[in-house]
Amino acid sequence: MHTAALKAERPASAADTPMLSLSGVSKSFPGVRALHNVSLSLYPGQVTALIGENGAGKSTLVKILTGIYQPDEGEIRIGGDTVKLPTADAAFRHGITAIHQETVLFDDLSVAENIFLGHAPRNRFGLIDWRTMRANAREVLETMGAGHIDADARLRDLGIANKHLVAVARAMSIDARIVIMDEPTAALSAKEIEELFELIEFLKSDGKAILFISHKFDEIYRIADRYTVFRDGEMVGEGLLADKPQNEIVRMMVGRAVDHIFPERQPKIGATILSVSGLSHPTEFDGIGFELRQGEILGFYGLVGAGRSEVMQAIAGMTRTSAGSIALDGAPIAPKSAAEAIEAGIVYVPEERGRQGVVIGLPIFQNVSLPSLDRTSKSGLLRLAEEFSLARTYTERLDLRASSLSQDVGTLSGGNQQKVVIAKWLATEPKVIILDEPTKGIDIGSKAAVHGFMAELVAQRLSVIMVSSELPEILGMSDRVIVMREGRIAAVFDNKGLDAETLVRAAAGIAA
Amino acid sequence: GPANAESTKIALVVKSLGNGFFDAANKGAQEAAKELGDVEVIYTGPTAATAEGQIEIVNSLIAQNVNAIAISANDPDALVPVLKKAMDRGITVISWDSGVAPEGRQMHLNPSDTDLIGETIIKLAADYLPEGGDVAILSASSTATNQNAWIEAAKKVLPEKFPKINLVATVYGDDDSVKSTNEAKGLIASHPDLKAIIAPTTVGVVAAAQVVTDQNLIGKVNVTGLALPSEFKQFIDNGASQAVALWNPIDLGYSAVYLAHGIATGKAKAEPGARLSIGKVGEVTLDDTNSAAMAPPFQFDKSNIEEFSKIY
Amino acid sequence: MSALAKNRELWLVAAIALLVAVITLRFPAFARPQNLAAVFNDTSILMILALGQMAVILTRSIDLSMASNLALTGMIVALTNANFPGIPIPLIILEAMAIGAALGAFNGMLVWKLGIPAIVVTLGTLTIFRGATFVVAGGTWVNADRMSPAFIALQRGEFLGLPVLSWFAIVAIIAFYLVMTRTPVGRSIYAVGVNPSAAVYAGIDVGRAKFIAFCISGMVAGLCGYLWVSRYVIAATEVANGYELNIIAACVIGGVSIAGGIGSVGGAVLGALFLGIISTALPVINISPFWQMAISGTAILAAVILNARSERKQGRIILKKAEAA
Amino acid sequence: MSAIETSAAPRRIPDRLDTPLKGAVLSWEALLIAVAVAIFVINSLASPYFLNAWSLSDLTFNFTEKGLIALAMALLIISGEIDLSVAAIIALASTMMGMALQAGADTPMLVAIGIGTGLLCGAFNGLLVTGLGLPSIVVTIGTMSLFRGVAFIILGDQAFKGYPASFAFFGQGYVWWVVSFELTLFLAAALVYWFVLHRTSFGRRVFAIGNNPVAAQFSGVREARVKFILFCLTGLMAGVASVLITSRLGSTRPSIAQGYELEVITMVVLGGVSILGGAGSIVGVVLAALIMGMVTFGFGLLNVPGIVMSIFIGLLLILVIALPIIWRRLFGRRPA
Ligand SMILES: Nc1ncnc2c1ncn2[C@@H]1O[C@H](COP(=O)(O)OP(=O)(O)OP(=O)(O)O)[C@@H](O)[C@H]1O
Ligand SMILES: Nc1ncnc2c1ncn2[C@@H]1O[C@H](COP(=O)(O)OP(=O)(O)OP(=O)(O)O)[C@@H](O)[C@H]1O
Ligand SMILES: [Mg+2]
Ligand SMILES: [Mg+2]
Repeated sequence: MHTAALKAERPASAADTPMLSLSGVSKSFPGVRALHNVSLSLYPGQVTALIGENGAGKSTLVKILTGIYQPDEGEIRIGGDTVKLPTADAAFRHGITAIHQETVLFDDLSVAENIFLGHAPRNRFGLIDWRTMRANAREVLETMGAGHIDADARLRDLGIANKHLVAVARAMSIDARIVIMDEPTAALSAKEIEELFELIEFLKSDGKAILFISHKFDEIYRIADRYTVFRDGEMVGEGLLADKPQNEIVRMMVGRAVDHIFPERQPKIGATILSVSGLSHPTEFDGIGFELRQGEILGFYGLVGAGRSEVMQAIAGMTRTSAGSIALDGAPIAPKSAAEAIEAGIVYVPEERGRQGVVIGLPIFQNVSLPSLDRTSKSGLLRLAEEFSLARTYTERLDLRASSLSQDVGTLSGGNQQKVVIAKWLATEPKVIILDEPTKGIDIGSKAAVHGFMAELVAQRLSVIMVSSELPEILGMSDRVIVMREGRIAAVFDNKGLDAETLVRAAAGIAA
Repeated sequence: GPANAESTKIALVVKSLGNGFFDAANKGAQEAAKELGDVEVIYTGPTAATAEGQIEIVNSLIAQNVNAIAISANDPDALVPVLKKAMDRGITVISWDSGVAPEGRQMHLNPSDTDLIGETIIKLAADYLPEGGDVAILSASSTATNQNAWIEAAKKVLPEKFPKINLVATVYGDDDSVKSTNEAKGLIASHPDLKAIIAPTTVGVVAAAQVVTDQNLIGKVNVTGLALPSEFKQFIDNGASQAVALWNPIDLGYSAVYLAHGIATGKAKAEPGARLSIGKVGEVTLDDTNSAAMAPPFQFDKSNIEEFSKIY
Repeated sequence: MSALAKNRELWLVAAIALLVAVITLRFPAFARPQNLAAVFNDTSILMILALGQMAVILTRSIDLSMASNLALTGMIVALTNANFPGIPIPLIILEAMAIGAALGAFNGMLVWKLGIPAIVVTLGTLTIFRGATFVVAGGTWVNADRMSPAFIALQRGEFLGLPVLSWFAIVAIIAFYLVMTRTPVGRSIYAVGVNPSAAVYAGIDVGRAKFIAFCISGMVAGLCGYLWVSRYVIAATEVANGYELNIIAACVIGGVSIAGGIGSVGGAVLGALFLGIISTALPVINISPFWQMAISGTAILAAVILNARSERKQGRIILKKAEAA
Repeated sequence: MSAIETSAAPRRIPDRLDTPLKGAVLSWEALLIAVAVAIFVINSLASPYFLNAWSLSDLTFNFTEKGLIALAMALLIISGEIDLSVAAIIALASTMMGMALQAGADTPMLVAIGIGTGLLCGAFNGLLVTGLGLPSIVVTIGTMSLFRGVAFIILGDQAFKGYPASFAFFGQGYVWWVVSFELTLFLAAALVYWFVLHRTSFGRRVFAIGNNPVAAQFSGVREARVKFILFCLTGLMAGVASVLITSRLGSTRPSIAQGYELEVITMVVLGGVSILGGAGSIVGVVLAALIMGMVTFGFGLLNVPGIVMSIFIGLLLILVIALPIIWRRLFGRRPA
């Protein structure tokens, strides 16, 4: 209806017929329904923002549009024709290009080739013309304002932000009608974000249809013309952005008022349990010092790549440090491996669930007992009964949904895998638990369970460090918040009346 | 013993299958079987010339209750235990061509007299070197019993009988064409005055002759040694070699089976001094290690290679 | 480390120069151009094989069956030649490449369509192909007198002062260089090895790229089957037995990463040359041949350690200052 | 499953769904047992000499030595590494025993030196792989040449022989009737390795490392240490095999046990151990050893050349791996 209302104000043009439209699309993974009967339209010369919580299905949709995944059902139409996109190549040929959420690039290839792989310029013998390719690469980078990136450099030698710019350049190098950007700004600095926006404006004026995914509302309101909101894999609303205030969109996203998610708790904070001072690493972080008190949840906020994970991994024995000291309960410790840290009572629940967290191929109970094997076994001999009871105790507390404890952990949904991961480290009965992005990629229900469980843990006098990039989570759960920027501590806040803006400014290094 | 009412089963175990010399020996073995009647020859061997491979084969022959095993061994010592086991189970064991240590067999049939072979291989080179000069030996594998014995014998006769011949090196080509080729090239490169390469092995001699041909050294370096006429004819023809020698592998295979049959059926007894008949080939006398030698090596040159290359 | 020091090929060239220098000290004639050309010629087959193996290793696979493929194809073409001496040699060469490629395609299909790890597939075909060599020849062998003169003579002929065999290697090097650096197929082989999941995003079919790499290695092994049997004028079951590990060793010394994605035509060629020089030089300088194996083992280990050092992943460098320092 | 669900009483998750029996029937081991039985029956029908106590006893010599190494190699491959140098270790260990023999060592000393050399070689591999973080496949291609190369340097064209009579027992002796010492040792070792892999926390860690080395490390598994131990064990077993082979051959040549490494690996893979790591069982490896022994011996009884047998082994390897995959393609995954 509102579109109709606006129509009158605009000259009738191609902009009113979608360049790409998608309807009735569903996609399931074993145990997860990622998308259910969603629709989406992209218009030439307009930016459509796709909004939704983590795990709402945004990236899955992007992968369907770029030929990586095949939808279980549904229809994709480009310029009125129904199309099939069986491979990434087919998507290119239909003029669809994307900057994916994870940088999917080639570390050992040059920047130029990363940009042009698959559509490199050829000479008249059909051979790849490297000279032209390099020149074109420089040109693309230049127009994006990323001329500082050497087209001949090996990608491995670039920082994360520059890699991301290369990914953007790759998308730009394809002369596409439809440009998709899945959280393109997550790893970029303020200046680079500005340049990206200029680029988007340019693409808009060029008549391209753009899908823009971001969790940052300021960006969305700045650049987007339309919005589409996904919740739990369903499309729950769309329209022109100018009509919609932010709080309405948030309500659509979450399906209920935001502040009800986090458990009410009465923190009883005790004496210092962990103190870290002057912790440094040759290249990743420098002079990290803080104290964690008993029964406290200490939030670590920062932009992606700020070095929080590195610091936590150093505390938990995985990374060597060059200077600094750690004391647990007043006694200095210097764990040289995760095994030693676990023995001392510090556990690290890693952020990359698939790579660092679960051992796919082993059943749930064996995953849970892995760090506690010395306790469940007797002089090196396994005792299955002990393992099962340990696994049951912790997984049931987290309300794990599984058909049996002998099920391969790889067959669980993401959220349930995350519960197994948390259960596994809790089972070691630690004094300090470090949770790195504990709710990354898990559904709302599971999120609430994890948050509830964190509250329970601190109520039992455990101490928690929570690394998170999600502002609501940081604000909703932490007693204190430490903000990191570029490997250093930028600010420390008491979470009393703390607001999001202060945190974001500290993280980005913008003076208040 | 495993004597049975049916035919006598004799296994002819060779160093490796797919080797021309042994295939010719098998021809002779089949002839002997036909002649003796009621004899079944099992021609077998590993694909790669290893002792381990031969041991597995001997084990399966023991299980098949063969009456006799006649083996050309890849290793004189490693086969002893398993051959002893075969003898313990009543199987007649003889070695031929490449021998087994005395405790691992009842007798050994040398294709020819070791000293004689040693002398012949040097003589083959010396005959065409009236002025004398440098020669080198390209042998088979460093563990080959027969080659090592011949080389020993050759070195012994050098100072007295061939004072002008100067043996500059002994290298091993492992009966592998590539290795033999590399070694032959190495010899030529590192000994610029080399006049002859002596290869007492059918694989090595072909490789060396090919190298001499390829490097246009025909007339400068003479290749000689032990060669199968059928494999070597072209190098006599093209002049890379003046003459080579060999015994008759067909006769050798024939004799091995004939002797094995005699001992297995009790017609002959393997003991020092015994004279044993080998049918149409003649007879041999066992020495105090129960070894016997057949005819002196036969020489092939331009005059007769054509004729023999059609036979073996 | 400067860019120069990071360049693996330059390191290898330096190592080879050093090796040649050391050999020349003991045997002055070694460094003569004719001799070096002869070494190159002797190493031609290994170089060509190493290039084929490189294509497979780049895709994170491995081809253990190359030497057996070589033996089987060599046997078939030798039998063809023995039975039909009239068939022109260029056709024989085409036959060799086609049979080799077909055998490679068999490996490739199992890897692509069934997703069986390459090492398992080729461990199986390693014995199958060699057994088939024995079977097709009925347990016999083909030697010089059964091969036609042209069959033997081709690679020994000279062209512009170099033996034709060397020209085979040179053409193979140029062809591989063009394919690997200048064609989409070559680049997709690299891309698949560097990051298979990113390759999917770039529209590359990972399985198909592996399949193509196996076809290439098979084709090359087939070609070398002809070259081998005509060079050593013998086709037998045992031909090139165990050679697969030499081929892989040449790649490894040449800096081809067993983890895929890293390796260059120049590196593979130099790696093969390094091994070739060792095996041809040792007999020449009167080092006991019994030392050869230990020396090449040490060379492989040294190469792996050096490559790993230059390959070591750098930290992500979050600290700006540290970067400058 | 719906996303938001207020959790009341936590539900109870059963330990297992399948009864152990059902799992066993559908397992890899069951497939191997079927193959083994089939080969046994075919052998019995094809050759009148097969079903005989001594034949069956001789048969075991075809796999016991390689099988001993395969036990340790299975653990190593499950952990995601590989050792191509085992045959070379046999050669070097045998050479060391020969040297010790020349120096007048007695039988216990010889055994200690053989096993000790194996252990040291394994430790050397382990150090290069875990200490320097190098890929094991290339490291062991290098040490394969190095170890055997050292044996060649020491021995050249010579052989060591004249091992004492008491030394012969290991490779040629019988414990009881037709039961050889080698077979007894293999079965005992299989039991030990089964126990270690399937019943100890060490074995569990091996599986965890093979499935996900990073996650295992994060979970407090000392990956490098476990892998180092596995390389040592593999070297040790190669040392044990070296004692047996040297005793069985009664002599040492540097070319001993040529090509064994690929046969050992074939055995392990045929036994259902994933070459990519993370899965496998000792029962499978023992069955695979038995199958390979029966195939080679059975063909041997029919005087089929070894090279033709190897075609069969190669096909068996590919088929046994491919069949379950094709089966799954055709009939789809069984619902969990
Ligand atoms: N390959 C996969 N296998 C199984 N489940 C998957 C797979 N890919 C995505 N999912 C699941 O599908 C759901 C939607 O994921 P998707 O990545 O699309 O979310 P998103 O909206 O992009 O989230 P975010 O904002 O965190 O990027 C999640 O529950 C996720 O765990
Ligand atoms: N130079 C880089 N190249 C590739 N990936 C990088 C690079 N820098 C950072 N990353 C990736 O970005 C993510 C975050 O980096 P890191 O863990 O150091 O920062 P963080 O502050 O802990 O961020 P997060 O909020 O993700 O925990 C990781 O997944 C890391 O692998
Ligand atoms: Mg996403
Ligand atoms: Mg992080």
